[in-house]
Amino acid sequence: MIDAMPPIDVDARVIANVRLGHGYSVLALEAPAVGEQTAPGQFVMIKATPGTDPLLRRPFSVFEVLRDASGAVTAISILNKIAGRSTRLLYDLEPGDRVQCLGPLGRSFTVVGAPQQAWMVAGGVGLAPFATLAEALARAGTPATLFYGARTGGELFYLDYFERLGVTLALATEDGSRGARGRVTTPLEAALARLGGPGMAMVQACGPEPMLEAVARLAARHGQPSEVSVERTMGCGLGGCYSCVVPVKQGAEPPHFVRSCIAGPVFDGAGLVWD
Amino acid sequence: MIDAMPPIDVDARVIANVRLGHGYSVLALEAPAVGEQTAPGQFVMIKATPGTDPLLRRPFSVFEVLRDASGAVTAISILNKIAGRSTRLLYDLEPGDRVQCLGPLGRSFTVVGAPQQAWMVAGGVGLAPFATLAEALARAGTPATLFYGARTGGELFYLDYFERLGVTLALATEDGSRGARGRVTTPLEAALARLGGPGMAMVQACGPEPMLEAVARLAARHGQPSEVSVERTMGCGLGGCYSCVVPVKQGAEPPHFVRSCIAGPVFDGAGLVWD
Amino acid sequence: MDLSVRIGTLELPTPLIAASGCFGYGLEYDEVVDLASLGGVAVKGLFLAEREGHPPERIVETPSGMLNAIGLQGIGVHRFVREKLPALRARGARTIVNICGSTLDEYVEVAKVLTDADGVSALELNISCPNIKEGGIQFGCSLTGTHDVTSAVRKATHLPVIPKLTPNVTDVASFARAAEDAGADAVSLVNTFLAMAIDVETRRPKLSNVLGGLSGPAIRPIAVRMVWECRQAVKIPVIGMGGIMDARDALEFILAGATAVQIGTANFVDPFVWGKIRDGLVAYLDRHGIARIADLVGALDTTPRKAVHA
Amino acid sequence: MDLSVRIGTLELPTPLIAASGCFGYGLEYDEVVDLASLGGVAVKGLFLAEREGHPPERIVETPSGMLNAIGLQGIGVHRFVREKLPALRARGARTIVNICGSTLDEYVEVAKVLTDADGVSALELNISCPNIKEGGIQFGCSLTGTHDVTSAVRKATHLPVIPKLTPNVTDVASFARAAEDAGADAVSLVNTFLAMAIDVETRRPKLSNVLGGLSGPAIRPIAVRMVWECRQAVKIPVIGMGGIMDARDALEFILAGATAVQIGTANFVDPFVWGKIRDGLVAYLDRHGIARIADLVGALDTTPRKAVHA
Ligand SMILES: Cc1cc2nc3c(=O)[nH]c(=O)nc-3n(C[C@H](O)[C@H](O)[C@H](O)COP(=O)(O)OP(=O)(O)OC[C@H]3O[C@@H](n4cnc5c(N)ncnc54)[C@H](O)[C@@H]3O)c2cc1C
Ligand SMILES: Cc1cc2nc3c(=O)[nH]c(=O)nc-3n(C[C@H](O)[C@H](O)[C@H](O)COP(=O)(O)OP(=O)(O)OC[C@H]3O[C@@H](n4cnc5c(N)ncnc54)[C@H](O)[C@@H]3O)c2cc1C
Ligand SMILES: Cc1cc2nc3c(=O)[nH]c(=O)nc-3n(C[C@H](O)[C@H](O)[C@H](O)COP(=O)(O)O)c2cc1C
Ligand SMILES: Cc1cc2nc3c(=O)[nH]c(=O)nc-3n(C[C@H](O)[C@H](O)[C@H](O)COP(=O)(O)O)c2cc1C
Ligand code: FES
Ligand code: FES
Repeated sequence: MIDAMPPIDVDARVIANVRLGHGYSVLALEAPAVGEQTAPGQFVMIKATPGTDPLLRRPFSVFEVLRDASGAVTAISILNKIAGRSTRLLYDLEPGDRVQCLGPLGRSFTVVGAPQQAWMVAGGVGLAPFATLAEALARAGTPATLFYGARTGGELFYLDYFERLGVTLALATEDGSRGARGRVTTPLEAALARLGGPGMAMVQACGPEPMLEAVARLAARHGQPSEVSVERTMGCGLGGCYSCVVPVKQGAEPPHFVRSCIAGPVFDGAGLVWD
Repeated sequence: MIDAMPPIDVDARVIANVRLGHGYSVLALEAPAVGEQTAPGQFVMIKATPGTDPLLRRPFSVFEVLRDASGAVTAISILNKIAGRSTRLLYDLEPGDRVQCLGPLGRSFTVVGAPQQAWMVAGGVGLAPFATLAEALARAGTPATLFYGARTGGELFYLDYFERLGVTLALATEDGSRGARGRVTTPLEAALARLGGPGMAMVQACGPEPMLEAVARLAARHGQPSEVSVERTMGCGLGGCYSCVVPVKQGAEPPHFVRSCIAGPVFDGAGLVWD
Repeated sequence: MDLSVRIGTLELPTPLIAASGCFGYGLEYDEVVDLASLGGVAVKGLFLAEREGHPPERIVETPSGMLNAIGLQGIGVHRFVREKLPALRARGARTIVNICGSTLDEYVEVAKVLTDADGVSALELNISCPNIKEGGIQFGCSLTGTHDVTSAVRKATHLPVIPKLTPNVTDVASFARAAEDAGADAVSLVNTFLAMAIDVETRRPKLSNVLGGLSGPAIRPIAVRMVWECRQAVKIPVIGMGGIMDARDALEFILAGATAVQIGTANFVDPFVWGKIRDGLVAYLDRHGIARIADLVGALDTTPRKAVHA
Repeated sequence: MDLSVRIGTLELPTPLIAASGCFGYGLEYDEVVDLASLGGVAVKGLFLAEREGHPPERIVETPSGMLNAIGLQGIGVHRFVREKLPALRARGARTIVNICGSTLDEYVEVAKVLTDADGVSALELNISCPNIKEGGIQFGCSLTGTHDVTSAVRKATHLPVIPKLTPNVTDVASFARAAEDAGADAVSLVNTFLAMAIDVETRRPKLSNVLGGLSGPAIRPIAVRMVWECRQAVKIPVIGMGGIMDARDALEFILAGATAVQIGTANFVDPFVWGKIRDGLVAYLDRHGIARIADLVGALDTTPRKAVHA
């Protein structure tokens, strides 16, 4: 599904920047016009500082769309994890600072409806697109499960947020400190095996690419559709630079490089070619 | 006079940044080790932000050396005037921010003693080196006068500071809103004419180069020694790059380019060659 | 305030042109920019056939710049004419097609297809892509090669022909001269600087192609110098580019001798940069009481200042 | 952890050398750096006679870089030997003298004076200064010129001879080859990129010399590429430089093939950078379990990654 509205660029004031630990923070940006248009899984391109070093914006999923008591959109937030220079700069921002925020961009997740279930599969910071998806699913009354994996229990965030929305949680940690020990694909595979029949669950994943590949294969093997949100280095986010391509199947022909910023970041899991 | 101690580089916390208006601010930096060593007229090289844009440090006179009740040095301040990117970044700093501060650097003003008088001549932000010089003169019991010119009365700062030190003030503004109308050289010339004889006053100037030239010529014409602090673009502040040169007389030979960061910024006014 | 400039027979409403490879096929930006309001749109480099380009990583950021090794992924000239050109024409864009070739004949073939098509304003000859062996760089780094491609395409089309020069040469002005002698209507420069970046932790190149092209503000001072050299070497218009981020940067190129400028990397950083630069140019003309931006082309004053001393 | 490297007969305790023109005559930094702890000190370029250099403005900042047109102000080789060399020797500095000439004979003359002097570790031939007409660039931009200066100086001295190459050429590797053929013990690169900056408000160049040389992080990706190209072209050691700000940057050059590196602009930004980079190199060797930094020279792995798809 494509968002119809043109993206806008907001000189957004930082409203809050809550450090969650483990290099994660939730950065709230005063960009209501972006939030109003955002569909689950869409992203924004953010420039943390003016000047030319760092030069390029960085892509971030819209995490929350924040509303006031009246329900009017006041801001968006991103779930930021320190990976390098810009994410470090974002982590260090304080209320009152400003960033450039361009969006919403890209294709969003499908919001399926009952009786089909929505199974969200998140690895680490891949949780980001699912907060808004869970809200949309709740509004649609679609039964939803979140399979959520991290290195350790301390890196599992916003669990209450999803519980409040009636989302069933299936957790996994590599150190076994919370939920099943191992990868998130472990509980996912078990659940898929228990599932009645094909097409009963739409499996929607975001996280490291090896995880996306595993999830897509598992879903296919169990006859379930899947959507995966890929993370490729993005120079522009608008289709201008061809930096963000992923190989996509096209029938008999050899796979074809497709720009994930406009054809994605959300793709049909069955359509992607994995290494 | 050369400061004997090697310069040090301090990752200095911003203690305060008082905006004075007209693009001026007084930025207090927690760099006591620099302050303890600073002689009047010396400067520091400051990098306002990490990263490579802007790349180079910028030179600033040490304005105040700040002390606690016990008299121990706690910080230095600079009188910052917005001229471009780095001075803008410094103007926008808030307490808690950090800057790299290297110093003290360069040759300082001579602290003359009675019966000789010290005549300080400041144009605009050229006031900066005279706060510490006035203190040193007060300690030495040297009669001191500050000739201080600016575009308008609102740009004459820290007058009470100098009065408290017993400095006689002779002000000039181009719009006549405060003190004599016109350039600071107007009251200076009048005073030089009234002065008893040669050598009675050491004229010490800092400000735009045309002013420095005028002051040096006036002092010479009236048989008074002068010292001027020049402002040239500085890449390093330590004698490494040869960017900051000024032409200096050397007897019969043609004038010679001298590095103002180590041979200056304070020079004998009679020794410089003016355009 | 008159921002219009002429490139040969081509009349542009503003000197601001989208740089090839930094603006897709133009239509990607339909939502954020009025394509007709730009001086022109240089589309992604096209060969005769479709190309997949290099595998990721295709770009990496460097200090005040970026490296790219896209490898000229593209839909080929035939699909371009069928699928993109009509829409570009409909929007009133002045479309400059950046053409590539593995052989001299391919350049000519591509040029012919575009000449027969409707809605192409000019041909920019990409003889300077540093990222693929057969990307024409073998032409762009030799004077005869530059001359031969230019005159061959010149003979094949009535459209304005604009060879795009590589900065990876000792004397770029001689290449501008070779292009002019071969009948070019203008030259554009600079393409990217051949460069590389290494991930020291993995000890591998950051780009799958090992080498990439450096663009962005980092290269601007070199690009301005090269435009200035070309301005003095040829009579035909020079189109300047390399790290233009704002109106001040654009004016640097114009004063150095660029009749028009192209903007690439800046469009990634801010797709709304076009209006900002346009407004900045108008404000500058206003502030300096200049009626036509064309009067600023090459207006750099290099007469020595009063000597500091004898 | 062994940081030592060899440049021909020269044994350096670390690969970190102060770049010429960015460290005065070394003694300016006596207070902030232990000169003996550096791999070497390349002093400001010297002609036979004293030179006044260009009038200000001599430098201007650009995005992640700076332009300089100092014009090789200097005290001349005779005063250098009298006034600076003894103190450098006393401090145990490994002094690399960057020599300039307006003619081939002048290079030879300067080389002889330094060969007879006591305390010179090597001669770096500055055939690449972009800022003065007679600064040897006419040698540095021609293969025969590079060969001739190198072999002439080679014959005149037993000291290691290190031609310093300009990046303002089409094929820098061929210049490295010419230097090697002429008997150079090593090559160093890059010198600065010819560039310019314009003050658009006054419409004048920002530098009195109009043109200047670009240095700093902006040029690093191009410089790393050139070092990599030279590494593959010659057997003699390559000394790399261009925008090194930290240990990571230094390692990029070393992995690309630099046996030693020079640091210029970074020393302006932070005169205490030397200890920081040294510590960073040690930490890297430690982290990767490598005993000798020499083992990393040219260790870049360019074997293609697993293809993204067939
Ligand atoms: C559609 C999309 C949505 C994303 N959503 C989020 C999110 O919600 N929260 C979050 O923390 N991160 C998200 N990312 C990843 C985020 O964009 C990168 O972590 C960020 O760009 C790194 O920038 P940096 O300057 O901190 O790191 P850099 O200094 O640029 O690089 C440091 C490391 O990060 C890697 N990297 C650089 N750019 C990217 C990129 N675009 N994608 C992945 N890795 C990269 C580099 O290869 C390098 O290994 C998303 C990426 C995409 C493409
Ligand atoms: C010894 C010395 C002491 C100084 N003391 C002070 C002080 O106490 N307070 C203060 O506000 N300023 C002082 N200056 C001037 C200050 O260094 C410059 O204003 C500053 O470097 C401008 O940097 P920028 O990034 O803001 O401007 P840029 O963006 O670098 O340039 C903007 C304008 O400032 C000019 N400029 C750049 N560098 C210098 C320079 N080093 N000197 C003069 N003009 C320059 C440029 O030519 C340009 O016209 C001093 C300069 C020197 C040499
Ligand atoms: C991602 C990317 C792709 C590019 N593709 C092309 C291309 O296909 N053809 C071409 O002639 N130049 C191409 N260029 C070069 C630009 O058109 C331009 O010459 C260069 O980037 C310098 O301008 P800039 O600094 O404003 O980006 C490309 C540049 C980038 C960054
Ligand atoms: C101010 C300045 C002066 C320089 N003078 C010389 C010189 O005299 N001789 C020389 O060979 N290189 C000279 N260079 C070039 C440097 O030695 C070095 O090659 C270049 O700056 C790239 O390294 P960097 O990016 O680390 O500065 C100079 C560079 C600068 C910035
Ligand atoms: S990020 Fe530029 S095309 Fe996708
Ligand atoms: S500022 Fe570098 S020599 Fe004076």
